Amino acid sequence: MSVIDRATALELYRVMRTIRGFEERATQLFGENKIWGTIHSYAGEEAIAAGVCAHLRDDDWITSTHRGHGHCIAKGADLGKMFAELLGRETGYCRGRGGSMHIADTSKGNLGANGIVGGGIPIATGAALTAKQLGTDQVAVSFFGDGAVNQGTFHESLNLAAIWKLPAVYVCENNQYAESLPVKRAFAVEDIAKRAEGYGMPGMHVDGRDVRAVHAAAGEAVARARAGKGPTFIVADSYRHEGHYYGDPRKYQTKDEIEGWRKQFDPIADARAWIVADKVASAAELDGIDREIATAIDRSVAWADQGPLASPIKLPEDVYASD
Amino acid sequence: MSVIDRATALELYRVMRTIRGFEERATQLFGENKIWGTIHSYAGEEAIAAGVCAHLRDDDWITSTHRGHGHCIAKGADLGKMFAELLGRETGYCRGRGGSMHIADTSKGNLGANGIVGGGIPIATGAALTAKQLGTDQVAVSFFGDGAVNQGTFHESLNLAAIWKLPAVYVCENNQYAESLPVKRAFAVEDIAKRAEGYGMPGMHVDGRDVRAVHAAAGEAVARARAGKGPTFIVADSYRHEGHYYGDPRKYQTKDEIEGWRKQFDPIADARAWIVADKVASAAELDGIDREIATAIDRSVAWADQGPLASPIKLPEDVYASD
Amino acid sequence: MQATEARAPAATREMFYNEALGDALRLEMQRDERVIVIGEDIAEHGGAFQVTAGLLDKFGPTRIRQTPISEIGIVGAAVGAALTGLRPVVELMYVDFAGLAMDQIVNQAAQNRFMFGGQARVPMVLRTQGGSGRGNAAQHSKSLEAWFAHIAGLKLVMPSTPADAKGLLTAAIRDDNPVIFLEHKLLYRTKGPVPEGEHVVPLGQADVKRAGTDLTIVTWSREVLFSLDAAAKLADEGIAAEVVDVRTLVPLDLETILGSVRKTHRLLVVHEAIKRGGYGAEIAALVAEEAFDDLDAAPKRLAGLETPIPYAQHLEKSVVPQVDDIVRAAKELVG
Amino acid sequence: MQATEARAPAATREMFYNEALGDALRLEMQRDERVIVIGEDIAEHGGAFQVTAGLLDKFGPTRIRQTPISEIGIVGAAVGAALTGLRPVVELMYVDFAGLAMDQIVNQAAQNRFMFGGQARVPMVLRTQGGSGRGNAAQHSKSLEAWFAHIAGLKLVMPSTPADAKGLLTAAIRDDNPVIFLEHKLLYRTKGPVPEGEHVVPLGQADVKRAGTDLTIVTWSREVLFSLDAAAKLADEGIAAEVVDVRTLVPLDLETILGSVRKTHRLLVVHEAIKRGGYGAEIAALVAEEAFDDLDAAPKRLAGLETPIPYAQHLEKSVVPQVDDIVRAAKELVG
Ligand SMILES: Cc1ncc(C[n+]2csc(CCOP(=O)(O)OP(=O)(O)O)c2C)c(N)n1
Ligand SMILES: Cc1ncc(C[n+]2csc(CCOP(=O)(O)OP(=O)(O)O)c2C)c(N)n1
Ligand SMILES: [Mg+2]
Ligand SMILES: [Mg+2]
Repeated sequence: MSVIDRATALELYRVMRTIRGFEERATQLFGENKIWGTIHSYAGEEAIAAGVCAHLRDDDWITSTHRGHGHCIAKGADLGKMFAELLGRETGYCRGRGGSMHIADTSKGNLGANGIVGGGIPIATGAALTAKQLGTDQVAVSFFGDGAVNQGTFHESLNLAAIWKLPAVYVCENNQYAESLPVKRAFAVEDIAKRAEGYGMPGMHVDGRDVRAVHAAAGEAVARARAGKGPTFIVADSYRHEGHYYGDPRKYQTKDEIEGWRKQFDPIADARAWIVADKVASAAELDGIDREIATAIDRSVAWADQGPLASPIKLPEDVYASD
Repeated sequence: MSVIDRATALELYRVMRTIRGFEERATQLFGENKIWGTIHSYAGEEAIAAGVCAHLRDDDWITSTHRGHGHCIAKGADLGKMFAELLGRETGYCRGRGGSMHIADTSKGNLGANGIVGGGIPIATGAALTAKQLGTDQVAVSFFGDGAVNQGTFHESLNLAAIWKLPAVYVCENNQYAESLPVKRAFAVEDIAKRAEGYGMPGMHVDGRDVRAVHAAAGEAVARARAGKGPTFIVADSYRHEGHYYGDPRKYQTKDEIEGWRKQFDPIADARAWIVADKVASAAELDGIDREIATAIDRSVAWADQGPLASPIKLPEDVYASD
Repeated sequence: MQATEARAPAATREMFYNEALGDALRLEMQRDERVIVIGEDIAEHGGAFQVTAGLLDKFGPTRIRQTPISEIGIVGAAVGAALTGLRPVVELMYVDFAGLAMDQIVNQAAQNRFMFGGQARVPMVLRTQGGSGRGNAAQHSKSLEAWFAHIAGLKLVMPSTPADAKGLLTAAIRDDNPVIFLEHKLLYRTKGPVPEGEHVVPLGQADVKRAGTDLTIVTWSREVLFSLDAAAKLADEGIAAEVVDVRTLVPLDLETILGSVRKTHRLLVVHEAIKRGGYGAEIAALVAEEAFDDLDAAPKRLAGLETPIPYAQHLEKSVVPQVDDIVRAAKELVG
Repeated sequence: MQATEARAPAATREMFYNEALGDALRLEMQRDERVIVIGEDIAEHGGAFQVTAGLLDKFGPTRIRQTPISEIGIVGAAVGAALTGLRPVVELMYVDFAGLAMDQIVNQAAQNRFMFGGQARVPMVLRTQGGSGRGNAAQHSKSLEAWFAHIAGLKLVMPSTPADAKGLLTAAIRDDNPVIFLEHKLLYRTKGPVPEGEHVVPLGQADVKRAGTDLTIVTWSREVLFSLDAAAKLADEGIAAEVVDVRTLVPLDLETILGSVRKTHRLLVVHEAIKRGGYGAEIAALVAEEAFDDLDAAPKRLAGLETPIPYAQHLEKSVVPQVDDIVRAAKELVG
């Protein structure tokens, strides 16, 4: 495992903590009926978005999923505009048209959350094609869940990227479930990363709880892509702390399983532990970061909350681009 | 390689020879403008359909492709009704509604040729599900080309069959091309059969020129399926003697390539050679079979040709089944 | 013709729309072991809208067959199963995902029988749900009935009440053709009396949900409820609207529609799907063709705006006909 | 309004429809290096209908990017490429295969801009072809324009002549929105004069291909040629039919249609797609809504029968409007 310097370690911690804080606040707002629709919490999976996006520039691209807040934050989004979107404000990233499942931030290369499982995979592939075609060294990363791996889009995209040697990284967040379906019932193969071989591309399998492991693997994959050596498939094992969506009765899980995993599987607690143990930073410093984040979230929500409601007046004009 | 008894050897030879004869005659009729639409010749690939279908009962199912005449014949279809279909007659398998790309013979378990590349793969999977659900020992075989392997349907179907342990056999006829695209440009993986591992199912790779090799591999796979041990993926290397379709200018191939392969790759000439060399039967006996087949084809065409043209009158009534 | 139930059932019970659907599934699965349900999250979770709740315990995991997220694989497997002797009912979680499976729905399920010259039957039901109103935004809120209506070989059902939901689903399962069965996400928690035990509403019969003389509102799915509310408001203003719930879009009960228009001389078609190319165009065009001389005013359509469905609640409502929009349109038509 | 070409080109040359399309591709690829073509068999083979013939030699295999048979992967890659700076033109071999890729077309390409609150543009063209007449049977002969017309966020073009094909494809490539460009397999080998060099026909302008006073025939794609033939026959019998080629179905040039109907007072919509839920319903409904009092007869539609397209030549013709069918329908309407 590559050694992570202090700045990187703290940045990874900060990103993970921000994601967790965002999800906690979003969940709270949802519970207060201030958020409409559906939200899917990324809590528990923060190490993946943080570890991967640490290698990306603003002009690199990502595609995200229905569980997209984490990727969005890790790619540098503004928290206020994210909250504003959830609250249906004109000041939100999508001016209230998209909501949680469609937040995009093209200024930072985020090509959008996606409500279609597997829908972002070919789109990232196309972004990688752009980089290759225009001769830039940009990279495209697609995040998706274990469930998406059994979509045809996964298959067709990985093959295209392999034969065209595209600068793409495919990141499967294996959080053990696709809604109520446990991953064991969705696959007859033990190691999902094995599928990479069938496309003639390297497959990597990492512990998605350990941000250092994710960071190391993604570093290799992104470097490979940037150097024109082609795509990589990474499977990061993980666990979602919450239900599939806010309000999920989780009939498909036992209390024991949930509690056991939650405790055992917390990338932020883990990161805190090694940062302090390895003397990268003190607990007090981390507490300071936590407080800064809490303040930033409070401010972001306050800002979002005072934004004007999204205007319905020009909806039909938003459909087509004009010259 | 399992030893093939005389009856089986002669039956395999007969099926292959019949397919070749059918294709030659169909090609001729097409050249005479008697056949409408498009036809795709199976010449050169006969060993695959023959070798696989030899293990199937009438109540086992197959799904076929746009290049479907061979599978249809190997599954026991009536040549007259096939020709009648190509000629647009009411006496054809599909009463002139389907044509070459949609010939089905449900009485023999042939669920149809299919004009959608990869379209038959989930259908065969569903047929296998029926067998499993109703507790029969029927087997479903899906034939498809190398091109179909990069369709999402391939991926989703093989995964479903693997997790459900369905009695299915997936047979990829790798004839080196998908229309004008050489297989080398469609895959970054050397051995297509490797994809099986990603689904947790056995993959087999056979020489599709050698009907004994196909017969042996298919025997294993069908037995496995019938015994409830789950699906198998077989890749059979092959070569199509003709262009993709009748009239293909084959701009993507050189004359040398075509002539070289055609000579080198003839499963029927090969079978003749070992049948005679191993003294399974004499050349004269085989000549006799050839003559019988020629006569049967003549008779079939004559029968087909005297059938009435398909009637347009009741077309709208053919759309929905009534009770 | 008016709705004529196949049998007059003895007793009714108040049920939610999703319970009524579950009831139909349960009864048909009991009646015929070839009926199976295939889909995502239909087992322990009971389906995204709780239609299959309880069925796993009753019928076990082979008949309530939960799948990975493989829409075209699942629908294709259902086609293959239907061709070979099962009667599968597929649950596609959102109609918006149909775009992943249209090939199997259209090129295979709908056409197999015809292409094979009558050699096959494809007795399957594709249950799914559409519509806006829950803040699920553009990829989970569409109304796509127009796609299916345009395909030869499919039947198309869109029930608006719990009783119709049960009766039509029963008929759909017993039908030997592929039937697209479109529910609405905001109808699942509506309640109404539902006949107990076997209840069949034949496909192809519209239902006059409210009689009237001044204009005919032809509608389906959730807009039936909106139209009934609108008709009540209109009645207060002395306008008697007749509300025709088409229930099955294919086959369409054109007689009932024409009969109503010949009485009221005014047609308003209301649907949630966007207007351009919506099925309302077909109905308006048919009425214009078949009853031109009976019309006292131009046939009118009230339908969704030409935009994807936006997320925010107030935006969402602004692009889809609401009760007051129907009232307004009706008054314009009559006035 | 009538067709107004953006520039008046100096010279014309006789070209086949497929050559004219290839000409537009070549010129746009020369003009803008972001334009690439993606699809099956488009390289050495030159495309299933020889539209891209010669382009591989000119632009090489990265800009003429031949793909495996992965429709949703290809279309999705085009969406991603369009979002990030290329202007891809996808060739989907048959519109019948759209069912494999509809998710990317509808949920992604058409909606991304709207869902992202205007943050994105998706400048891509999906070229494909449909229609019957070559014995390709039910999975290779459909006319599916109604599916695309119903989706907010897509534009939809169906040229009938070589000149329109070139001019509209040029406009489509330059458009910043996803444009569905539907060709017809039997038009590729039709010939006509085509302006040399740059030629742009703006989207959203119908073209009156023949003027007349007795009825308006609104049509598109191959049926334009049939309608013109029918109009010539009708003229022999003293009936002056005006033939309006809509050219772009979305955006629709309703003014030109209404203008014509206000003159002729009679509307016949002709298309090859099946009638039920076809785009003809939209046009008939719009005309009935907007020009009810101008109509002297019920608006009429002549369209495909509600069956999949059969294989045999005589069957195929029997389910799709032919010249004599149009003549008959026009006479009924006028008589
Ligand atoms: C194509 C498609 N099918 C089904 C759904 C419904 N759905 C939303 S999320 C989800 C589960 C996704 O599982 P996974 O990919 O593992 O992501 P996770 O939710 O675990 O992060 C499903 C089935 C969908 N949105 N899109
Ligand atoms: C979904 C789909 N895409 C494209 C086509 C056009 N097409 C017909 S056959 C073919 C090539 C098929 O290649 P392969 O699967 O290897 O079969 P082969 O023709 O070599 O037997 C293509 C691209 C089609 N019929 N269906
Ligand atoms: Mg998951
Ligand atoms: Mg091939």
